[in-house]
Amino acid sequence: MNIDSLRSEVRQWLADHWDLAADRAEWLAAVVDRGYAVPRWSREDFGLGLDEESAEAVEAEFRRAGAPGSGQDRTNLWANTVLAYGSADLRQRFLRPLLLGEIRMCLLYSEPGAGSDLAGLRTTAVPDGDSYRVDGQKVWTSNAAEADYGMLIARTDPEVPKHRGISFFFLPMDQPGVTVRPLRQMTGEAHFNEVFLTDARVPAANMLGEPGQGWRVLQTALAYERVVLAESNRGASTRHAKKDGGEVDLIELARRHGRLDDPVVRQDIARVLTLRAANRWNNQRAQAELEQGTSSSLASLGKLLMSRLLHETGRVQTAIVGAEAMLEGADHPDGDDANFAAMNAYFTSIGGGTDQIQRNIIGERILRLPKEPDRFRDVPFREIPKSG
Amino acid sequence: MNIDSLRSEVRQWLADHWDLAADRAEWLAAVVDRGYAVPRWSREDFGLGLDEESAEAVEAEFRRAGAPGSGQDRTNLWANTVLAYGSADLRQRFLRPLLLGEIRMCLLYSEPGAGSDLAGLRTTAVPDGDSYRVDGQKVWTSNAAEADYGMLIARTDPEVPKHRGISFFFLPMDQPGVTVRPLRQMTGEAHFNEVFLTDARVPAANMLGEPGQGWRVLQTALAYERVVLAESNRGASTRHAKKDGGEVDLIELARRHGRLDDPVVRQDIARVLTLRAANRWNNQRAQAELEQGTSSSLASLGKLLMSRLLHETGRVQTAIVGAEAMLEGADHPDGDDANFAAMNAYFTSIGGGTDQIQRNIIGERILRLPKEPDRFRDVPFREIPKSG
Amino acid sequence: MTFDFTDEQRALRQAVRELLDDHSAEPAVRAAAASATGVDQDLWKLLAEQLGLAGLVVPEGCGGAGAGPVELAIVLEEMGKKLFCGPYLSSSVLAATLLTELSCAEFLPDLASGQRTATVVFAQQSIAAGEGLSGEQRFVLDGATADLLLVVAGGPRVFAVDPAAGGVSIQPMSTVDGTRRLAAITLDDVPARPVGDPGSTAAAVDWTLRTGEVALAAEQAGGARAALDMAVAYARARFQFGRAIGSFQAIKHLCADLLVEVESAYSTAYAAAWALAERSPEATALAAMAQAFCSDAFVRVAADNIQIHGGIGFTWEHPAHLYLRRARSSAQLLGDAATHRERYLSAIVDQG
Amino acid sequence: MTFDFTDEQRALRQAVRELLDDHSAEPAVRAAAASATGVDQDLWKLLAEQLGLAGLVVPEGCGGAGAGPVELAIVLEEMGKKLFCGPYLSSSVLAATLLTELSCAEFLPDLASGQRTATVVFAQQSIAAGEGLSGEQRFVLDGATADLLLVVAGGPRVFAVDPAAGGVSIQPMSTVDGTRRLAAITLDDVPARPVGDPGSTAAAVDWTLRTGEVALAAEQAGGARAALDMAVAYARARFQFGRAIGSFQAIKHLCADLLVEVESAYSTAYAAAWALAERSPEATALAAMAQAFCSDAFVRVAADNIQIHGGIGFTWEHPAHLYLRRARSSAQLLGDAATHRERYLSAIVDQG
Repeated sequence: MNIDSLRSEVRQWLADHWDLAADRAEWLAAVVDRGYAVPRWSREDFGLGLDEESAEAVEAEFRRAGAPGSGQDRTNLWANTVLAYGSADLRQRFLRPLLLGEIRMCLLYSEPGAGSDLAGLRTTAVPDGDSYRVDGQKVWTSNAAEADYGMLIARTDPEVPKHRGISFFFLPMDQPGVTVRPLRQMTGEAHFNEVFLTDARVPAANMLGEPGQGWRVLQTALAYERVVLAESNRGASTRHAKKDGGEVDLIELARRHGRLDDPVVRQDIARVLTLRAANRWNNQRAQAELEQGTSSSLASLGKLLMSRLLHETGRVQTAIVGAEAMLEGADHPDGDDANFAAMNAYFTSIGGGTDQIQRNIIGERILRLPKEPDRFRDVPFREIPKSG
Repeated sequence: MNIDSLRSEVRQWLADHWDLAADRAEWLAAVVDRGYAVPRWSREDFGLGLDEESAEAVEAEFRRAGAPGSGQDRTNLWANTVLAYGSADLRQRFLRPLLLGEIRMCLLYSEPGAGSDLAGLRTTAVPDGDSYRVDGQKVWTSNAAEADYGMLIARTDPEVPKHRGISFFFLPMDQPGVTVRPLRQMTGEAHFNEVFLTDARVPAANMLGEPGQGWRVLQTALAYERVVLAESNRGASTRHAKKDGGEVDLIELARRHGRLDDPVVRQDIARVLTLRAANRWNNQRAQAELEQGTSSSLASLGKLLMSRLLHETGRVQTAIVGAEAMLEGADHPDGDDANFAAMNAYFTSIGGGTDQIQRNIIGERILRLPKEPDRFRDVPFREIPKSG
Repeated sequence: MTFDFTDEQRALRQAVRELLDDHSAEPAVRAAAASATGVDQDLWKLLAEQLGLAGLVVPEGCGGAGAGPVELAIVLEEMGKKLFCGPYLSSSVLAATLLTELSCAEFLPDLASGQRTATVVFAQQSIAAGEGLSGEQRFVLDGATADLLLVVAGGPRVFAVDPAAGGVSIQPMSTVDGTRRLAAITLDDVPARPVGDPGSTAAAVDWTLRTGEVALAAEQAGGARAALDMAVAYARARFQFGRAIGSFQAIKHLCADLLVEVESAYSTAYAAAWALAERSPEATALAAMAQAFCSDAFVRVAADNIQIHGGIGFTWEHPAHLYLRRARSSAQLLGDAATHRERYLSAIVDQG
Repeated sequence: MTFDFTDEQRALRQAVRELLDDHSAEPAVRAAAASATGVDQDLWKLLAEQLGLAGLVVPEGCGGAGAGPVELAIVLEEMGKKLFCGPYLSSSVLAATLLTELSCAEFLPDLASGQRTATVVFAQQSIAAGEGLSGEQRFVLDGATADLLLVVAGGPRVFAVDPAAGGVSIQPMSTVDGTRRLAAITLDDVPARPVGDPGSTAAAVDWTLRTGEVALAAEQAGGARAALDMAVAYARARFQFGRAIGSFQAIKHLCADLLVEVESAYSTAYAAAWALAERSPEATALAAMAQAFCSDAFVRVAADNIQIHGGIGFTWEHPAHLYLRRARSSAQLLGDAATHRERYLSAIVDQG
């Protein structure tokens, strides 16, 4: 089928079925059954086996209609991971419910002792009959309290080098061994949780990939997560949503505070607006390169530049509002915003890989500078020095 | 003898002997013979065996009178190194002439391949009868063309770890194996030289310390060099001497260029003047701590702050003079100064240990942060990877 | 300036440090910050009664220690390190200095003993001097807890106002830094007693502000030092990739740069304190310079401390953000860094 | 804006790159920089005759290629990478654009063929329009080598002046960047021919300046890219402590930050070029933004390139300083970054 007729077909189907008032579950079921949820996947896996261009056309029609549910073969982190590494049994049990949004998920990756060095994780999973016994602590988990399952990485073999002793599981969250505690951020918000795993259990059948292959599974999952992040490209917080795509209007802010005539403030504002524009254009270029199939080095820069932009924005907001930056709360929205911006910028410069780790990645993967020598590459995890 | 009578004695001696019009060589001979050149040294070594406080009193009287030649036990890098590590023969041959300034010296330390990693030097000294044969290249040598001897570090054993295979020599410069070529800096000036050593010879008797002990000798020499630098605390160039202790008067410059009313320029100037003041006060504190015998961590910071100050000064001079910063030469002194300042700042941020090395030192020696693991600590020099 | 302390000054620092180590540890600070008033009353009592710090700069004749700006800087630096919670800056620095400069003996003994506290309401622009005072002033330091308001009205003239008097309305402002409290004060035809000689008021107010700037600068320098110490300790103890993170240049070099900031902040603060102590003609310029530099330095160090800590530094439970909040609030309290830099430059340009 | 080039644009870049790789290597640049005129005449001929670049933006009817700002940016970016020496910016960009915008066909064929070069003397403030022109203008780009001076006098009006005419005095200025020449031009009652329609002159001059800003921004972006490439290559090849210095975070992280600068400079330059090509209402703002950002970025990258090189980068023999000189000179050529940032902000504030 050529693209144009595919396009008309999808358009017609949407015209026949899509209704803003439709029940979401029913609608998603219809999309999944029709194959539009994952058009690139094979027909055995709820897809249509379409090539990229055709699949893009299907997604475009859904976007045009404002209908959700398509393109999950790009954006559904959970389903993609199951498809890539799940056994036939796991695919059977999880794929369709994940596409329908019936199973809620969370990520059990980071640990208090394993942040930048994620592979240094210390949560253990020890075989015990048909299941594994899991002990350890995870952190920075969103939606932990609501999730049915967590994508868990845990150490199954401490006697091999750290990357090789990790396995990847779908851990049931609703069990006595799992305790969730909200984690309050320095901004006062609580978007994340700590998850304590004490004699928690996960069936051996819920392992994705082979034992010790978990790091590779994780890389796939992380790649899909980056796609999701790029799609949404939004901060963690909705508390301080701004007009104009979430960006504070510094000119208006300066005008309101009588600072728009201050030459120093004007230089500051111009710098921030320039960084914003550069970041936007860099992202456009990255998008264009990705669409042409050129691997884009620009995509990796975005997070670093965004971090700089957010910190700089917080600084300039503070400079503009002056004394009001000592205040917070709804009575002082501009001061509150300035403080939130300045503090929440660390969400980006630390979360999802610190700026420092990001510079390593850019230096090594894009600029091809050599890695630092790693003395522990071939050392069993058990023997690697750890925090006291 | 108590300090006061020592003081009177020196004062009287100076009154009797010091004459601004005196021949410098004769004067120095008199100072050396009297023991005032190196009052802390023992009487066998031209000194008076004085304690620190008494020696300081001698120096103070010389300073009062404006007479040179005293305190060389602190400031004469060459003589101190010979005293600390020279054999009886070397002390006999070199000490007195060095105190009299009869022997001119230069430093043969850095190499094109050994800058930050000075211990990675590749110049070799191979025993050959009563002497060593020296081959290699040195760089950043001041006064190489005028010098009688060079303090040379060279590798005498490539089969041991790098710090342990180095020896320290007084190399005669006036010989066919030594070729000196002026090295032009990016500013256009030429204060330094490259020194090519091709089958150069140094008597084995001219070695300071034992074979393989050169790194330790060097540390002593470098410590004295730092004292000298702290005494002089002057840049490499006299071409662009400024009033007020070599510091450009930014306020006057801004006034002259009609920029003193520009709020952005005013912030810039205030920042630079603050850094200058902070640097001055930090140095005062360091001096006070040293005088109290407390080891000063502040001294190490000075070079890093000076580097930042010089770069920042160059930037602000440029901002002030504007278009004239495109020009150089005597017809455009302010533009010329701005360019020289901006470029010559690298003399400080690179020379004598780059800012990066300086931050390592501060991090490790003052803040007690751990060193980076060095894979090659125990590896023979021959096996260490080197630049292509 | 030798940056050399007397034995008495060293002993003072030691005493303050010991008291605060015992009584201003993180739980105490968090409790004060979360309390209604932001004041740790027990600590205030100890400080006043045990060390006599409330009257540090109050003349001996009024029950104080008659100390000067250098002693003040020492105390504030130590307080800054521990995020001390209490009306020291408002009452023992600003109010005590103002009353002392105005040669007003009436309130000083009570301030010196710490039994009462006062704050200065700098309201030259917003409140006119007259029989009854009227007007509004926001951002009054410790305005909601002070027992006495010293209102600097236009003129300038200083008036003593009883916060409980009719026509006085005091509204606490919600501060981002719970350890530093501000209030909005509204006066509606409040009867007020003039304080001090009108002829010396302008100079007294000016000197009070300079003293406040230097005291705050010292506090900021102390806060910056503590934040750096925290960062360095973590960089030594935290292992990733089998190494202490402080062995990585990304962290090590950042810490080295921060040390330059911290030491320079200390230098500027104490240089200004000595200038003030000597009533040097440079004092005004140096106070502004110190206030600008220390504001930036503390904000930078407190902020980078969070980055060095990574995820844990982004949590509410970790104390890193307490220092950032204090740093951000201090950087605005007496005017922002750019304003002080401009004041500094104006001062030295005028001096020629 | 898609940042997507046509096949023709790609081919143009490739052709320029190959020519400059062959003829604008370091020795050629050093020779030109040390020469009397600063111009590599052989390269200029090749560029004009072989690639027709002298007439890139000259209308086809006047012997040019009729190309636009994006093509110009491509050419300038490649020239910036190789520190191209010649009157391209003065003659092929500024003069050609001005004459084109003034619809003045008279000189364009000669400029397009490269047989003659011209420069624009922006002298609105210093030279009054009249029968005979008198006044002085400094910092005239390639003023000492141009065959034709287009003097923008107050009004503005544009006059064609023969540099060999009586009353014209041209003094080369000693530039810190030998690859970029400037002259001081003095006119003493010089007979001059007005060029173009007075009614369209202001707009033409304005457009010429915007085009120059974008062309220069692209050149700076190219220079920054080349300086970073040099730094990265050295960081890979230079070993100290048994490791490539680029494996140390101090160098690696610096390079990563510089890459952000370089890519962002490219983005701002081409965004402005596209805006110009589309005659977008944003063009003025974006040209100013690009000029400000690219000035800072090139200076920063060229400067850090020297630091990354260490000692060897501080020598005259090493090419690193050639890029720093070019960067510093470019950052002032059409006004400094702060001025352009202010122009940018004014433009968008005015637009609302």
